[in-house]
Amino acid sequence: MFNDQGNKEGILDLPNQTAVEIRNLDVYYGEENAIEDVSLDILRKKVTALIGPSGCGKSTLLRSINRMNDLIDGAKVEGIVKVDGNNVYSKGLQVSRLRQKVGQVFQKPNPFPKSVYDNVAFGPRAYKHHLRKEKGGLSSLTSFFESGEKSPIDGRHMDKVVKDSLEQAALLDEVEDKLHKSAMDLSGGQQQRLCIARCLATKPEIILMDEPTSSLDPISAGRIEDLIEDLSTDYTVLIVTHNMQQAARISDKTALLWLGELVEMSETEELFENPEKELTEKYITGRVG
Amino acid sequence: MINDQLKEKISPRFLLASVVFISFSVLFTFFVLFQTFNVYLFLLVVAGVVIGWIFYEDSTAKALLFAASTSAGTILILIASFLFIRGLPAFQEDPIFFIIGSEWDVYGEVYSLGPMIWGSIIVTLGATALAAPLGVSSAIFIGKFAPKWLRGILKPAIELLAGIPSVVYGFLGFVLLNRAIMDYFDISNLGQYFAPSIILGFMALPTIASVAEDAIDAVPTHLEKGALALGVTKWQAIKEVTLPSASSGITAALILGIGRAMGETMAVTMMIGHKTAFPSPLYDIFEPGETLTSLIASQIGEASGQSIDALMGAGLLLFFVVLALSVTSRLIQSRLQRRFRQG
Amino acid sequence: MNINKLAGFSLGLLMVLLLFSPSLFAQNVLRIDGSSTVFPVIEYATSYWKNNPPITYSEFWPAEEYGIDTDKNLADYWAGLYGLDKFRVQKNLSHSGQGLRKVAKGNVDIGISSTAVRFEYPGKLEKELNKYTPHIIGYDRQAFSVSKEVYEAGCAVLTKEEIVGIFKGTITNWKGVNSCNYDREIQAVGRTVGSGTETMFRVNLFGSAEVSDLNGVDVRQGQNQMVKRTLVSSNNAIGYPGVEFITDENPAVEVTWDDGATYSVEDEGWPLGRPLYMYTWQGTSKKEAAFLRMILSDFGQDVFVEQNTDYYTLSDSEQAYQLDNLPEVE
Amino acid sequence: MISAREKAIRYIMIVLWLVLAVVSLLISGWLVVEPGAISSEAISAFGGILLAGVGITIIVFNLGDNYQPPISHFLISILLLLLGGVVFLFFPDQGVALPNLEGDITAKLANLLLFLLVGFAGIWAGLLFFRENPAQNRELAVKYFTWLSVLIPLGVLVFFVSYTIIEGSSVINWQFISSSTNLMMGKVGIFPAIMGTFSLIIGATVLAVPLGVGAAVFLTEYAKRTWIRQAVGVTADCLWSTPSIVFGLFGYVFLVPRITGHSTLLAGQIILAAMLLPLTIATSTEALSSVPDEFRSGSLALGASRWWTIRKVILPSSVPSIITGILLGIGRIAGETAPIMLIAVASNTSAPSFLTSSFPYFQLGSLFREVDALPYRMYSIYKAGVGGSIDEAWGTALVLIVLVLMFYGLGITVRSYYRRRRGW
Repeated sequence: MFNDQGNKEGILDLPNQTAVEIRNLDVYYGEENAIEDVSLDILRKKVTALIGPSGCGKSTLLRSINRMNDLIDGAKVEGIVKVDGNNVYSKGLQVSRLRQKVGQVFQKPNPFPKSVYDNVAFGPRAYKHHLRKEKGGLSSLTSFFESGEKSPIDGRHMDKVVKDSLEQAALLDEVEDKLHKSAMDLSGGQQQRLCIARCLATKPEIILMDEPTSSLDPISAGRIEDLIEDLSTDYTVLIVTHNMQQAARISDKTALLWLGELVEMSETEELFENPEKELTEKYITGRVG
Repeated sequence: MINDQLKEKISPRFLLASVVFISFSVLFTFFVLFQTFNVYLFLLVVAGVVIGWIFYEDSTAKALLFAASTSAGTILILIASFLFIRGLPAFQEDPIFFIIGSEWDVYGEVYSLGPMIWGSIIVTLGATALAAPLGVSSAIFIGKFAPKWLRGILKPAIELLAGIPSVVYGFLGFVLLNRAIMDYFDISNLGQYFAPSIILGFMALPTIASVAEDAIDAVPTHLEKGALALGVTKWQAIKEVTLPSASSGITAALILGIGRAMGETMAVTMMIGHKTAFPSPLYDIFEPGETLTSLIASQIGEASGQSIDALMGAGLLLFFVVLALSVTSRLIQSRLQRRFRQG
Repeated sequence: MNINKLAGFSLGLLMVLLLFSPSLFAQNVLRIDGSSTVFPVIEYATSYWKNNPPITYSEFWPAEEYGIDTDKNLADYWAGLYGLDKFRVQKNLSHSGQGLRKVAKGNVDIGISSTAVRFEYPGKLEKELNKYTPHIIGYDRQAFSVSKEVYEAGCAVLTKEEIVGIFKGTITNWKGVNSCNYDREIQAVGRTVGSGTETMFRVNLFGSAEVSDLNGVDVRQGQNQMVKRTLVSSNNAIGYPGVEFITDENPAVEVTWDDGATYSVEDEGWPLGRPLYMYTWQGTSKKEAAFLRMILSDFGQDVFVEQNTDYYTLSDSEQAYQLDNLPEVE
Repeated sequence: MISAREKAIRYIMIVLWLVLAVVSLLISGWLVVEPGAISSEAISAFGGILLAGVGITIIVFNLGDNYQPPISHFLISILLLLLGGVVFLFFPDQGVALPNLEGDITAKLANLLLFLLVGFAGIWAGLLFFRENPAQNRELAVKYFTWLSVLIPLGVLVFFVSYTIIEGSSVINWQFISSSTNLMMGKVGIFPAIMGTFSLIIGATVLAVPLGVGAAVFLTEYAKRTWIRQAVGVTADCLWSTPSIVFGLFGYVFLVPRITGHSTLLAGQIILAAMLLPLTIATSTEALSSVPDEFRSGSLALGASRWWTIRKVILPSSVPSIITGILLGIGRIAGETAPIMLIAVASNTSAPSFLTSSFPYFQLGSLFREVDALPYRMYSIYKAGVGGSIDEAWGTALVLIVLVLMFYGLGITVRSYYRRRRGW
């Protein structure tokens, strides 16, 4: 349903294989240069891992794709980030559309203090509301009556969206009987999968994951890793991790960042087995970092 | 093609500015002029907001929220300017006499605030002498010594002390305290400075205690833990580390408490003797007297013409003194916060 | 449509309805404001007015007893005398000065005052003062009242000179009063300067309100009740509350006046009497007259002035004069 | 180190001393209520025991195994005991430490100072002793001293409230609360005052809460520059500390002439709203900034706009704290007298009513009339004896205190309930 609408708007569907195109990206926090002249391509429906030591700018790079850097005081971005061929930093681009297409999963699970159902339905509802506001006029007047938590437009469609998303996030079985209980009562791993489901509900093209397993126990982390592999058939996934084994396990391509600069990016196996650069080898063998 | 769709239709900054402008003009006309057509102006603004809400919900919401955030400032400016306009005439003729002269004679139309200012000072000092040591040491107990469960009881209980209406304090004070003090100290009048300053002390205490407790709480515990790790007792750690770090916050609490005591009205009005003359000797706290607040409260009903001007002058003075106190306190507090954020 | 929207919508509807609300400003009110001394009379009168007892409740509305031939309820009858329906009476307690100021501004219909307007505004021109239309509804007497301990110590008769001395500060101990055998400093209780009572007190005792050397006054209280409470709570106080506020706890003393005679407050010739005024502005409207006529009638004088409060009624001739001053009944 | 036996003795002394202090507080409280209930000799004797108790406690505290007190400290404690003894033995007829120096004000002042001096000297001497002691003793002393200083205001609170309850409960009955005063029938009731207070509160809340919460939302969610926050914080602080009588004066010269010229409910609501506003801003700002940033970024990353985030995530999760702040603020303004005295109230008016029996079934006329209010009613009984005797003033005070405590209790309950329940 959303896909249809999204397609009509013409945001999606570009023929080439590159989902995100980053060219000459510089990010500054005040005086500090956090990302220095990074250029890379992220391929459609592949899992790309970003590795590197703490503070090397992995998360910053991630945030500059869905413009979450805008929220940080003093952050300044230079260069080009193209999602589906559109520069996300072009003037007049509506950020909420961008973020709806580029979902993000955070380091710490952050479900809202609402029910499981409302958590998952949050994105679609917001999207619908914004869409109507954009159209303006009478339709936005009617949306006045429809934007509530239990609006009639939700109906069966919303139930389906919620269930599909939970299913995709491999959570439905566990929460089916407590859809309307508070999401804060779930376990940490469940919460993180709920966040993934919440993100899937907006039908994103690209999912950004910022160390999604670092605050979880090994078993929960393993389930999330499985889930990421499943997702890569439908979505483009960019995952930041400090865990090299994890990167080796789940990613198709891996990039190493070092002090804000891109050291090397290639197929995962290649990067881990015969890295081109000396620094990469030192890093993956644990001699630096 | 895509960008066309994504463009915002109107500059939110423009919308913001216009809504703020309109609401200010409405506020101004509504209150300063108050004429019938303002109702229509008001309706116009309401209509504007409704339309804005339908088409540009985010920008409209932001503009309305901004307008709301100016409300406190607007009210403060209104109060200050109106007190200034109405209170200034009292100061114009002979400001020095008005402030330090000793006569308040309504029939002779001679007005000076000297005795009342002195009375306010005496009562406030008395209240502070009671509230400051008790307040600060309660703050130390609640912040540092009390176990968690007790703290959960004591904090609201101290808050409750601030919640008892001042008219009830005044009534209790008048019934219980005035006569008792008259008897104990064997003095010849019922409404001396002493009784209200005791009651005011208890009224200012919660302010001092809670702000001082916040200041003590704001000191990072690692400072104290560092001291404890060196083998000193808890009290030594508090005395050597916590209290010096919190000292400016505690000062702020005291200033705030002084402001509270100075501005308190009903309890003083009900307990004091309303004699508009200096006590003799000046430090005699057992003479009947008058403070700035009780002067206004007890005489505004009778006042007309020139005496209203004089009372407005008293209000102006009171307002700016308390304002200065609270700004000072705020400055001290924010300096404290900055220090801990940096350190 | 969810409950929030419903609430918002009905609130909007409510606001629209409010704009067309017919009873936004109820005009049919008689407003009275002013002196706490006169207030008790007004309070009883409005209470009766508001209750509007029917003729069958002869305990409260004894029309027959006063030779009134009617079958209407109390308020209906008095309002009906001027062809009006019963209206609401809104009374507020403040001070004489405020009542007089408000009646001149038109904020209230009747300003009640315990002092004559010419004493309140000594500087004003006769022409201005004449716009105030006075109605005297009864008399109060300012008693000199002392704390119980003082009275019991024998201080029951004071001379005028002693009283002047006490309030001027030349006598500071009860020992200085002739009839007293009480060693205690005097606490002289005054009233707030500018109040009607204070003005009348000064006029009665010194001949003019502008006396600047009343240094003996220790405490000034705003209203009669506070004066009374100070007298009761102290053991050394003297004050001048209205006669309404004399109790066993704060008994009144007798006073030897200029003529050498000793008066008690009950006596006919008590020197500190004062009329209770109700001022209307530039003549008297029908609405005002209806209410005033009720108070000035035999019924009103008996019930509101004599029985329920301790004030003194008008003499017959004064009553007739005051009634004549009101507009004719229809 | 000290032996267990010594430790036990110390605890006993502490308990003894505390009991003495509490008993003395109770007695002085009793004396305030009923002067002359206890003979002054008894008081002197008791005072002597009290001071001796302090002295003995101090000495016992210092009998540590390895403790050799300097001679000066012994001298001070003996001096203290002597001073106490002199005061109580030689001036037995004037109660605690207050010799009657006949009328002279300076002497009375000196008396008071002497009284304070004895007290402070005792405390000081005690602390001086402790300084030479094992540090634990000092800590214990400080702990009990500060504990006592919390108990004093709490004692005052309990005493005031219970005194009001005792005095007021004899007046309170259903008729007193549910009807208005009717002098003709000889009935007294405070129903109009209760309704008036409620109308004032409700009006003030309706006006202040949207403004206050809106301002807080703007400050925490939109205002990027800290100077805006600082500026609004300072103005709110100033508004909060503005004396209530100044609010009254302002209303008197500004609002009253602009509304009807006489006191009106509306003017009172507006002024009380101005007093409630800074409290609402402060507590709401605190509540909103305690919402974790993860909620904000989580919502924004899903493509929700700022406003949608505020409406659907931030406000719902901070509502309990905001409500708590508002309730506490209402408790504060419900008892205010000075601001409404000049602009909103009249004694013994009828209750405001907004409903009518005919279309459109409500009316706003009451907004433009005077109301009665509980605190003002108390004040007018005290001041002019209007509306009843002193007993009724106690009854009114009781209702007022119960009302205020109700708001406080509600606020505190909501706070502790949600603090336990919320998941972050």
